[in-house]
Amino acid sequence: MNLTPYSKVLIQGFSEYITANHVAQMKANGTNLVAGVNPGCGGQQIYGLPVFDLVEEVVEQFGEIDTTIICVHPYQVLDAALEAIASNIHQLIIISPGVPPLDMVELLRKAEAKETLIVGPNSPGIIIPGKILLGTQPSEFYTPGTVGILSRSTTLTYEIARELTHAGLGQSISVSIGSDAIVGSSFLQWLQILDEDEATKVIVLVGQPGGDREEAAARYIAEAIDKPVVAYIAGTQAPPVKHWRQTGTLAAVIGRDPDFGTAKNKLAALSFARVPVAERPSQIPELVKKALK
Amino acid sequence: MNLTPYSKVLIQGFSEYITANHVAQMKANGTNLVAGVNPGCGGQQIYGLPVFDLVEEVVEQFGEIDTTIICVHPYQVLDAALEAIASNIHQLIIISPGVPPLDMVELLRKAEAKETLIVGPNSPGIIIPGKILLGTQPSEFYTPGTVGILSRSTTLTYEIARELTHAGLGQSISVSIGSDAIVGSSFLQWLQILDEDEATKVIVLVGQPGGDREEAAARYIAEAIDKPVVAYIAGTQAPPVKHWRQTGTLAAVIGRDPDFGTAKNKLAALSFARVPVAERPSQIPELVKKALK
Amino acid sequence: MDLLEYQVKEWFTEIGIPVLPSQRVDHPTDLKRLKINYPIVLKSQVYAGERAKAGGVRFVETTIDAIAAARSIFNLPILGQLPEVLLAEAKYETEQEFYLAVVLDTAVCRPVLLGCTEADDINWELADEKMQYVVVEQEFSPFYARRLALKMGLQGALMQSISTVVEKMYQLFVEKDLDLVEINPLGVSSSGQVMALNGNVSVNERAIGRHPEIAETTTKIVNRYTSSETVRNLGDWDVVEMHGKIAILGNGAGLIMATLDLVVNSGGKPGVCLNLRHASVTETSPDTFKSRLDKALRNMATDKSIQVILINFLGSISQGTEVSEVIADFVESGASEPQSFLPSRSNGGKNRRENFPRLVVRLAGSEFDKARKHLAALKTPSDTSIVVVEDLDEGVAEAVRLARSTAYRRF
Amino acid sequence: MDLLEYQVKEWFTEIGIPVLPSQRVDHPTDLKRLKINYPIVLKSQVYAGERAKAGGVRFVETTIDAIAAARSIFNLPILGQLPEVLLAEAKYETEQEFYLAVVLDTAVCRPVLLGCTEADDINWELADEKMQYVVVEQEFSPFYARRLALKMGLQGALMQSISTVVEKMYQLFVEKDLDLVEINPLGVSSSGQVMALNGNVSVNERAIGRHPEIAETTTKIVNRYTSSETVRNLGDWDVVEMHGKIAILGNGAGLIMATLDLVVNSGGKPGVCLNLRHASVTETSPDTFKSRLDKALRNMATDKSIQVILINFLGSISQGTEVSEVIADFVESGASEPQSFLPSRSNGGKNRRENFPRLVVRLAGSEFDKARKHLAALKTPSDTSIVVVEDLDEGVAEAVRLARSTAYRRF
Repeated sequence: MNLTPYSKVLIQGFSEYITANHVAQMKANGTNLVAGVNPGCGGQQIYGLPVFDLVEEVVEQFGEIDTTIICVHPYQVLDAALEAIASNIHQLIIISPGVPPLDMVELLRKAEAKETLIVGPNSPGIIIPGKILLGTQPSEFYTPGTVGILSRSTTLTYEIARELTHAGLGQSISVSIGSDAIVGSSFLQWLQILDEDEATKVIVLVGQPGGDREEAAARYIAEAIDKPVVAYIAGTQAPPVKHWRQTGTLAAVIGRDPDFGTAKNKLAALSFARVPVAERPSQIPELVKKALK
Repeated sequence: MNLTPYSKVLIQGFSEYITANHVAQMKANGTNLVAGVNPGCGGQQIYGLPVFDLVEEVVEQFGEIDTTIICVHPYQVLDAALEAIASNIHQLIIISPGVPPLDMVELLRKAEAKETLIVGPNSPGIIIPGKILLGTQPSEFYTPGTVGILSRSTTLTYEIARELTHAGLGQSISVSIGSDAIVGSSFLQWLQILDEDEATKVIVLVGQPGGDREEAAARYIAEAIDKPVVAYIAGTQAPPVKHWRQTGTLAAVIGRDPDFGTAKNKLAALSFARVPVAERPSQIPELVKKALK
Repeated sequence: MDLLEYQVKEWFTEIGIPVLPSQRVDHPTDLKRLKINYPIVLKSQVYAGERAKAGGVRFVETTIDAIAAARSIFNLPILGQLPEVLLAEAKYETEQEFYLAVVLDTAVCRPVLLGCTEADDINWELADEKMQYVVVEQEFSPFYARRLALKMGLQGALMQSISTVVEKMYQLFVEKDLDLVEINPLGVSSSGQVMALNGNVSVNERAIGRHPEIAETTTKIVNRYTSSETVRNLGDWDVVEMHGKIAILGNGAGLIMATLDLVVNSGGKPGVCLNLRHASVTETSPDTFKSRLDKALRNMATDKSIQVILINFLGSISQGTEVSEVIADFVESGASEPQSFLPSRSNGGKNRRENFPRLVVRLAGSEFDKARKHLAALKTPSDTSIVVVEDLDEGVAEAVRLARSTAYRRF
Repeated sequence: MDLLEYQVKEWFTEIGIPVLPSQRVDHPTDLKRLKINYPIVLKSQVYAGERAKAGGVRFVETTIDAIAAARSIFNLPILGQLPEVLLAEAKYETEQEFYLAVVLDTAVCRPVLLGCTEADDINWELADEKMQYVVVEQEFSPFYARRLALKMGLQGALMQSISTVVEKMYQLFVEKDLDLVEINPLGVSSSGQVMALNGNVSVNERAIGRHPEIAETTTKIVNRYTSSETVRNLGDWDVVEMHGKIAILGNGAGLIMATLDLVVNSGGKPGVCLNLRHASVTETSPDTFKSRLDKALRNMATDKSIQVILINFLGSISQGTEVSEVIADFVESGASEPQSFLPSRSNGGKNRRENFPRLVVRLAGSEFDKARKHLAALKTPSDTSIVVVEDLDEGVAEAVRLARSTAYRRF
């Protein structure tokens, strides 16, 4: 992970997933945005950034790029990501939602072989309040501090940051791994990173129905995480999704556990791992304070 | 390269490209053939070898395999090779001719990423006389010695070995990189290996029309090879192939050199690199003896 | 999004998976022009897995019997669905029946091959013992399929013919961007010939945009699980369908669910919950946040059970500043032109003003500073003001209070 | 193996590369049923690149002119080929013309994208300065195509439309296992619209076996470069066609070429040189070494210019021990049943014995020990013995000597 303010950052694609405001916020938060890539627009300026047709042109002009923020059309994400990897960029944050899952499978095979970190797709990215913003997280809800937020939602993540900030609890980092069915980095990877991160004293894990990421995280917390963790799961009252296939994992097929993917299942796993769970976002600061004692 | 008699060797596929005689010869020459893989024939014995359905079953039973000799139908070579790579086999010798070139492109991309040596396709493999035979080279024409033969032909390679043996010149190794348009290992790689090989005192390079492998080898010999090299190019009197496309390399397209791929071109390159060239196979021993002085 | 059996079998044929000779039957009299030899089996083309038990599958030996059976199947609803089409298929003598599938596993982020030497009535409780699987770690190659067949305990020619079928299933899976392709059962005859007797295919909805040929097949299927017209009108939007009085609109699925939980936990009953997302996802609906908000509000207003609309927006919306305009337009058009958003169900003469839902708008973030002021000043057609708050708990409490206290009933 | 322009354009259409409306013309009168508007261009469907200069391309404005032009093109041989088909195509106004290609580079073992902003009359001597290329190092992704378009100096919308065409060319290249796909020229109109005006496709011969649809198209093409019937009868075998008296048969291309060189350098003239290989390569011809040897011998015996057949086998042949049997059969059938291997050209009454070619057989390796003895004892129909040797130089010397000394002429 290279998340220092000096690391060089690129934006690929200027679709509706990223606005002038997002770009301005990134700059205001210390991100060293050097350029944008938008095929066919080489030579233009977009949101104050010089725009190129190819990633390799940016590398040629500015030297090695650390992180790229991908906002192209979902069907072009695979191409943009492969282009970034071919230009030796090792951190990819994919903002675009709705990438076809088999494109992600192909990308992840490649990324694993090339030791590339993929955050997203359908992720607002990463913020280290006061230091760097990689993505579209609204910095106004954040303030520097010691709480690490780990989530796969977008606005729900901001909601929780806002509650923490209002309660006087700043954040060391906030990461959303993305809310698509298949995403790059996992809760497990980030739990490990936050466990080792000196600035982080307590971790808030935010979950929602679908898949079994929260269950896997709960098991990992019990086994390997030393720092205190507080959780919140949205959707405890939501009706179950109708088809197991929509959450399509092997566990959902074999065994066909009727509770697979439900908030209920996630709450049970967290309880088993002795992770305190907030009933509502506004209850999180209270639990965090308790954990910090 | 692991070419010791103790290294474990597997055969994938029992097509017409490999006979009982070939298998017997390999065994007689010290090759540690442990098993064969032929899907659908698991549990049988072929040519005295236990046969399995999958490569991974062989690895499970015999431990890590060093080399596999692939003799499946040309259209199944890619699958067999990927299966071998997935089972961590790092030396693949492909006997089968006629593999579709785009399958080879795919395989080579994978092999490069996994640091796997591919010899062939359309290659009779490697022999170190008296030590190991990996492939279908007929050992009767060989005798241990200090001449390294490097070729992309099959029977022409044996012809030259036979001439050397008759002249009392034994061989340290003989490798045919394969006569298909796209092959794995190159003359350059093998020139380097033979240059470093202590048993080899002189290298005989055997070429034929098509492509520009011999030209590249000539340049490399002039630049980087310390040991003496003697060459022979077949096809100096053969009519030129009609289409540059059949030799389809970039050099053949750009520039469209009318001599591209011809024996004439190869002879010129070797002459430029001051490599002595034999006029006929039977003249090679004479040149080798001169080089050894 | 699932296909019907006869569509699945058309795909199987194209890709080379063996299926029996069959014929689509749109009307019982089609059976008079049958090109398959009797005995045949007639199958109701519905999405329910239980159709055989429900009587949707019948074996017949003559044309007369076939027509009678077809008439009864056309009139037999299965899990609420009446078939539009039947499939007439040759009969097949099987010695064994297998289950085969390729499914995308979102936990390992890879496709998984599944196989079992039991089929049809798989006891899924015990399936983890009998079901074999292979994760397709790297690019697929046929050896993954052989690995599955061997794990299933097969050998020799049968091992190879099963792995060939799995290969073709995988090819279909990738070509068509599927979430699932399943053969259940795969029949094996006494001579070892294999035949896909029934199959399921689930198309990934996000990839349909790049498969025009599939988009055509599936347009009919989209709405089959929704009961309310309001939800149907929203097409492939991100909707949770519930039946309470409080509709919820938000940007982001997690936030919508958190809001829904809060409403329930505060004693309220959520109605339709709609995610307007942050931006448009698919090319097939090139819309904007603004247009989605407008459409959503007008749709909800047609649902008479909705008494309160709770809007919860926070963070970055590309057209954040225009949110208040859209809401203002909605409120004004409700006041002046009641017909405009009630095209079909309006009962003309009534005074719509009293039936206008109450609005609770929670807006968090500096982007909404102007919008908050603007909205707080508006009046709805029923002459009530719009409740504008910044805090989520407060917004939920207001919505629940309003839903409880609304004395009127909307008609 | 190359396709004709009209076949190439069918493929372009399928894959989505823009081509002009066109129609295949099998006969001049087809032009009466033309569905394209005049003016049109009529193009001879031959394999020669130079057909425009040779008069094989004509612009016409009316049906009468078109029919007359078609008649003359149908009768105009270009590089020895008469067209079986013409292509009638709409006319297109271009502002610029580009060259685009995807070719398999056997030196770097990768496909290469090629592009040039000149077309048609590319000066290939200077092309390495103007021709741009991109090696497709890893799996193709559209950014490789954009890289080419940028290298060609294009930008904006034109850069994107060119890269889209290259993407589709690459897709075709992979789907059909091609060695080359070329658009020359690609026309660009004043509005920036692109159009493939002419195209070449070269199919890889080794991959045809897995493309049944291509195999059909190409069966006609196989033999177009061969002039002798003997060679044509051998279909897609590994043949070098020369016109001397000494036919060469061997196992392995390199060895055949070495033998050919030796024959020439010893003052002999090689005739057909045929590689029997070691084993069968393609599924389309599931034959054995033995059957290939048999067929080759019988074919060569029909070629009256061949006076000596020099057979050179060494090393491992799966059916090595049967080589002498096949040769013996050949010799015997020549003696007793002259018709058997001369089906069409035999002039019945003649005594074939005198016309039987001399045989020099070089067999090296212990595998052939038995064969050597067996063959040395045989007599050919012309009552001469078969020369059997172990050494290559000796075999060549014998063959050259025999070709020189044969007093008879075969008829």
